[in-house]
Amino acid sequence: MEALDQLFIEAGTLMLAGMVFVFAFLGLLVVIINAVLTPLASKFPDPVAQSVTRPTLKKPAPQQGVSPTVVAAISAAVSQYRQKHKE
Amino acid sequence: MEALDQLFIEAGTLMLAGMVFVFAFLGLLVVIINAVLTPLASKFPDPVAQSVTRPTLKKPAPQQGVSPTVVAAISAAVSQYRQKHKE
Amino acid sequence: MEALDQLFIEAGTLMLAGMVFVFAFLGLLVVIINAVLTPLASKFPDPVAQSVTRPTLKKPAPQQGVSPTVVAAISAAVSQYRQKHKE
Amino acid sequence: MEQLNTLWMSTGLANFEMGQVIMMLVGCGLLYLAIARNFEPLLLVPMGFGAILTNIPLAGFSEVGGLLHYVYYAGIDTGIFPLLIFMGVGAMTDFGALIANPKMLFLGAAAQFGIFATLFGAIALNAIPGFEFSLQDASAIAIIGGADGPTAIFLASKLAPELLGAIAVAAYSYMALVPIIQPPIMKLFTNEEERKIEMAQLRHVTKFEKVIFPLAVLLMAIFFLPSAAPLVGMFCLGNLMRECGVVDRLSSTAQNELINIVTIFLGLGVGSKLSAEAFLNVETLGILALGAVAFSIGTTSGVLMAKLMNKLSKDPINPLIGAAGVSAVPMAARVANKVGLEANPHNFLLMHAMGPNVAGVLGSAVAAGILLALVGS
Amino acid sequence: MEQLNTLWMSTGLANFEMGQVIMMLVGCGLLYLAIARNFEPLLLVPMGFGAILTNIPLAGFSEVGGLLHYVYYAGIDTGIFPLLIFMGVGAMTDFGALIANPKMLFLGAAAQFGIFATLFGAIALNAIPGFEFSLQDASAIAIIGGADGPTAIFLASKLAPELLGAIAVAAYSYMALVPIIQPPIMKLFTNEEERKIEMAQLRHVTKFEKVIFPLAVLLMAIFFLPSAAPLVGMFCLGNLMRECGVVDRLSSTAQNELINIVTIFLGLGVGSKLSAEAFLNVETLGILALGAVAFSIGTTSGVLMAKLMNKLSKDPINPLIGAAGVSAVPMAARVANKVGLEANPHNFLLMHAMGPNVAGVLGSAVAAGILLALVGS
Amino acid sequence: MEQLNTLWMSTGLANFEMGQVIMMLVGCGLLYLAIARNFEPLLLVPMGFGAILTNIPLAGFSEVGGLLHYVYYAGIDTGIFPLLIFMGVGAMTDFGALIANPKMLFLGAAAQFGIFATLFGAIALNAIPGFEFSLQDASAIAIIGGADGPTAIFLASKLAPELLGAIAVAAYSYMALVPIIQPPIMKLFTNEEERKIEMAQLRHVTKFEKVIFPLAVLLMAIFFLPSAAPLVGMFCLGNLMRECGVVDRLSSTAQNELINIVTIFLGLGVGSKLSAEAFLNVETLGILALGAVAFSIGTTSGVLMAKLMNKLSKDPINPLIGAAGVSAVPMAARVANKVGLEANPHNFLLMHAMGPNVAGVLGSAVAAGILLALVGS
Ligand code: NA
Ligand code: NA
Ligand code: NA
Repeated sequence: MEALDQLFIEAGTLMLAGMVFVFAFLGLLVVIINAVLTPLASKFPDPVAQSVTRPTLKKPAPQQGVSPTVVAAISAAVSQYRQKHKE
Repeated sequence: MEALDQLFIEAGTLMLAGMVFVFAFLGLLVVIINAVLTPLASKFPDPVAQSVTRPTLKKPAPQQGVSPTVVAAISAAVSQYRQKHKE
Repeated sequence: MEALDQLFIEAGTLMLAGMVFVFAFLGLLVVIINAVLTPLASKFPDPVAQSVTRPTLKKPAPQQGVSPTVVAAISAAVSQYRQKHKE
Repeated sequence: MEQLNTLWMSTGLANFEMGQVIMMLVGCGLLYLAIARNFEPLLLVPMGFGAILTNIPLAGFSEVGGLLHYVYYAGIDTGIFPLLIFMGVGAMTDFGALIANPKMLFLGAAAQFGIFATLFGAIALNAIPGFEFSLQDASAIAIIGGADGPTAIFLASKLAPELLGAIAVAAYSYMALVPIIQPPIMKLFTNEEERKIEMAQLRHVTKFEKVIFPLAVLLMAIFFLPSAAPLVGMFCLGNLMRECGVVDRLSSTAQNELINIVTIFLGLGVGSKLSAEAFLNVETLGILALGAVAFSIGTTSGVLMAKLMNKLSKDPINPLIGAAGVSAVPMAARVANKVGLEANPHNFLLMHAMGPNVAGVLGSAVAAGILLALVGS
Repeated sequence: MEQLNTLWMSTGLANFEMGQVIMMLVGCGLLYLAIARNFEPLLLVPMGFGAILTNIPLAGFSEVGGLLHYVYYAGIDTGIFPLLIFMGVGAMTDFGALIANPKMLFLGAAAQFGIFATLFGAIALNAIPGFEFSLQDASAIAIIGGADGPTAIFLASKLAPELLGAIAVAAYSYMALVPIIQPPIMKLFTNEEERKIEMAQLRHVTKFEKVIFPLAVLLMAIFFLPSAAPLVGMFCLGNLMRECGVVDRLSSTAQNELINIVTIFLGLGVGSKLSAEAFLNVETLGILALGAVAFSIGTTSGVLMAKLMNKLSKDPINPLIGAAGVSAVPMAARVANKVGLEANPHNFLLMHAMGPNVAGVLGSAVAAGILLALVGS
Repeated sequence: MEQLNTLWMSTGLANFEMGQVIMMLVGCGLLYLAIARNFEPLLLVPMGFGAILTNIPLAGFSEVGGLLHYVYYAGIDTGIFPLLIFMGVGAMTDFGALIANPKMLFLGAAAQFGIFATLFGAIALNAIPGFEFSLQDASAIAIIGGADGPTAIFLASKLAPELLGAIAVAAYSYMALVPIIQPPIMKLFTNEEERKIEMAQLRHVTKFEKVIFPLAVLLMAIFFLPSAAPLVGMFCLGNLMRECGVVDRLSSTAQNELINIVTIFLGLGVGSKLSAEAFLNVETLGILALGAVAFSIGTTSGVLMAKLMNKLSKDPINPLIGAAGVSAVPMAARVANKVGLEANPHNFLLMHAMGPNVAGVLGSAVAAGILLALVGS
């Protein structure tokens, strides 16, 4: 076994080196994200999701002439139906 | 190889010891369930499931004014809808 | 290492033997399907699926007296309902 | 020309031995039973297929470097696959019916007489020339009477690996035959009045009881029968995962994907032991005969025990549910229910029969532990 | 100071070799193709990633004790992973279109000429200084023409493990390039009239036929080509589980969770063979060139065979479906359908092309078996 | 009589040692915490159960040939299980919040001071007679402060396998105790005003950024810390599979079935290290004490760093989210959110705390890599 003093010195060095390295590593990652990743990202935007907007346009249309009571009734029926047909 | 007689005796002992042990083991389990588990269980009842009762109270309400024909129509529509939108 | 000539001859033989064998194998499979499998199949027809026809008979019935607008409304309500109750 | 000869010598036709042909037909027979007759298909399909693969000349499936060789030595020789199956079965088992009516454990105990009587019978067969079963062999054969596939495979892999193929075939075949084997015996030992007996409804069992139960069973195995601890332990782990309510994703995986994967490999690995030398001999016939005897005796002793308990108990007990004590979950319980309905169309015994049914699983694991403790080297 | 030096010497920067950097770029290239170009991503994502991991200095992924070392030796060197993939592919394959029109098997046979011609080509490359392919190497390279990933990996792991990385890269890259490689060849060898040919609708295939078919294929492999039995056997097991209808949970696991798990590991393990010494040499260039040749010849011979059959058969056969005989399921069948639609907007060839497509899988498994039988040590 | 004696000698009762009884109670305690107190149940249920199984006398679960022996040596000693868990966790992790606000990485870095301070503390404990921690031991203990279960198990299996059981118990217990340990510390080092700080909404992060991010992290690990490459690599593979959008079926399997299967075995395998000799000693007490210290210091340094950054940054930063830098995903982020809501009912910090939270995972993997590089043999 090593003497305790020696171990203490090694542990202290390890603590110092370790924290410096962790900060350096993650700090460099911050730099990379800010300096490389984010600027690049503006050149590769997400594709516009067109399929998502269509159904929201479609759905309200047939709903116009329906009174709220009917919709409430329907919701209840649906609940009932799902309850029954649940396996 | 052992002589057949010797084997017979061993097999008989095994049969006897085995059945005694099986009955003792499972019998003791009966005792434990009756004497320990079940009495203890009354001190740890199942939590009352309140969330289950609420929806059943809620659902009937909006259903009041709806005629059975409408509900039948809705059920049919739901069936139809699910058929179509099934992937 | 073998001489290149020798390798060429072996590769050529392999090519020939391989293609003959592949054709023989798959050709024999054609014969087996035509001469054994398909004739046998007529003796083991698929069981008639009766359960599939029943629901289609049942569903149209209650739909008779319902106007298309109501069905449209219902479809919308169902969409809405599913949207809300999706987890 | 030489090339052609090499090609011919590398065909199966040029290398077949009669035993391999017969064993392939046995494999096809297992596939037929599984697919056309619905005999325990989850195990018999991969097992029958494994039997065919292992007997292909030159393919070397079960030789060093072959797929089935790896499967067998990694999963079955080590006992890992049966134990994982047991964990999955534990995760599928609901002990509610048994906890509500713990007396049913006696039915699960009584049905194990099928095992021990068959052990004696296997030794008795040694009187016939050609049979030379050791106590280990006899124990591994006898466990067929436990009507529990993974237990039988686990014990056979420990006590008599050379008989594993025949024992597994017998165990799964008779488990599939439960609806044919049991009813006549059940009717022979009961009268119409007994079969009509209706039983009191089972009480509600709390979550607390269901969580503690597997731990209590494990504790007893620890105290009294450590040799059964692998089987009982993995079974109880599965059951605890099921009931504790906080690891549902593990429980679901144990009863679905994991058990499915292991079942495929277990079937293939067991099938790889169906070689001609190991299967085509008089001992296999003896094993098949003893297996039928074991199931019959187990059914009989379960029914007789139930009749006795019906006499002694204040609550009526329908003797039919005693037959479910052999385990074969849930087939034996369904058979009890069906025979009960024939006698009394308003008598639904299914839930009552689940008690002895799962008790039989524990009973045969205990019996396996005893055999391991007393005859395992 | 010494600590700092230790830290520096433990960085990758201080230990990089040029070859490792290049191979990591190759890995990134595979990831790019997979993610941005959708080239067979299920295998190329883990494979490209494995290529990066295995070339990290000091990390020791592929040395004794490293993760990829275990993955490679447990799963690929033993052949287990490709065989499990094959079982899963079998469980995903519907032979209905082939059983309805068994003549399509000849197209699957003809397309294997890509394999055997490439074998000859690989030996011919030996005339160029720097190439020294043995018959084993040539066979492993030629199987790229089978357009079947797991078959290529299986054969390469048996005949030429040191070429495995390059062969897998070539096989999967060209499989992804099928929509680019095939159409010009298909148009070159057919005229407008031929591409417009419409084919008769396929008859209904019964469950009985679908259950017996994998068993018949296995039987033929047993009789005539036991060396193909591992590949054909596991494929037929998967297909039997799919069609028999009694083990749906096993079939589902084989086509989903099990094949997914194995695919991740197979990709990583194959990637671990992409080391600089094994990949950065003139042989890899030869393999890539030969792979392109193999696909082209396979496509050509499939189309020509279909033209011949169209002449001889009473039912019209669109020569385009011959190209699907190389397998690359279901990409090649889709390509045939697409090229057909260009010529005739009412001509849906997809179902007709599935016949030669799945026949091509059988064909290349048979070809692999022949190569194993004749040049495998 | 002899038979009876054999039977008695084969019971657990006749063979119990005190240490085994105590360790079984420890196992039961873990099960209690998992089931009744919901302490990290996914790992503690199999781990507690494994602790019970491994201490059963005569059952031999952890001896050569026993189930847990195979599980430990195949999965934990090799490092495979923790790495697969890490891949699954990677597939579950969304780095969006971190990419939107990369400064949060400094919080994840600061919280690792819990690890390195504890390392020093473990060596300091050697001043007390009875403790003799080597640097390896101290490092394995210190990683508890990383609040990351698989990282702790991976490092302990490499540096101090004999302490693995105690380290895993401490790591998972304190992770479960995060909602109890952290709030008082968070409140001690912040004032009401600071806790009320609201943060600016995070910007949208594109798919491109999410795909490149894991590759960038891997690249840095390759360059600067290859010893962290196994952990970081498998984590990034999982994350890449999640984000790339072309291998959803692999990603789904990695985060569900595969991680579930591995979790069951990892728990059992870690539990098998909870033997009396390894656990019942003064070192375990030291480990438990050091673990609590590690979590507290990590929380403190995270909060203080956040306070400092709040001073320096133009955008306000709520110091509470610094506590999430210890990882313990997603518990620590939820705790930050909860404490924030107490001070300001309109302050939803959850998304903001996810940044330091996932940064903490990277931070502790980096710390583990440093320890492996500097004290690993
Ligand atoms: Na039983
Ligand atoms: Na092919
Ligand atoms: Na951490």
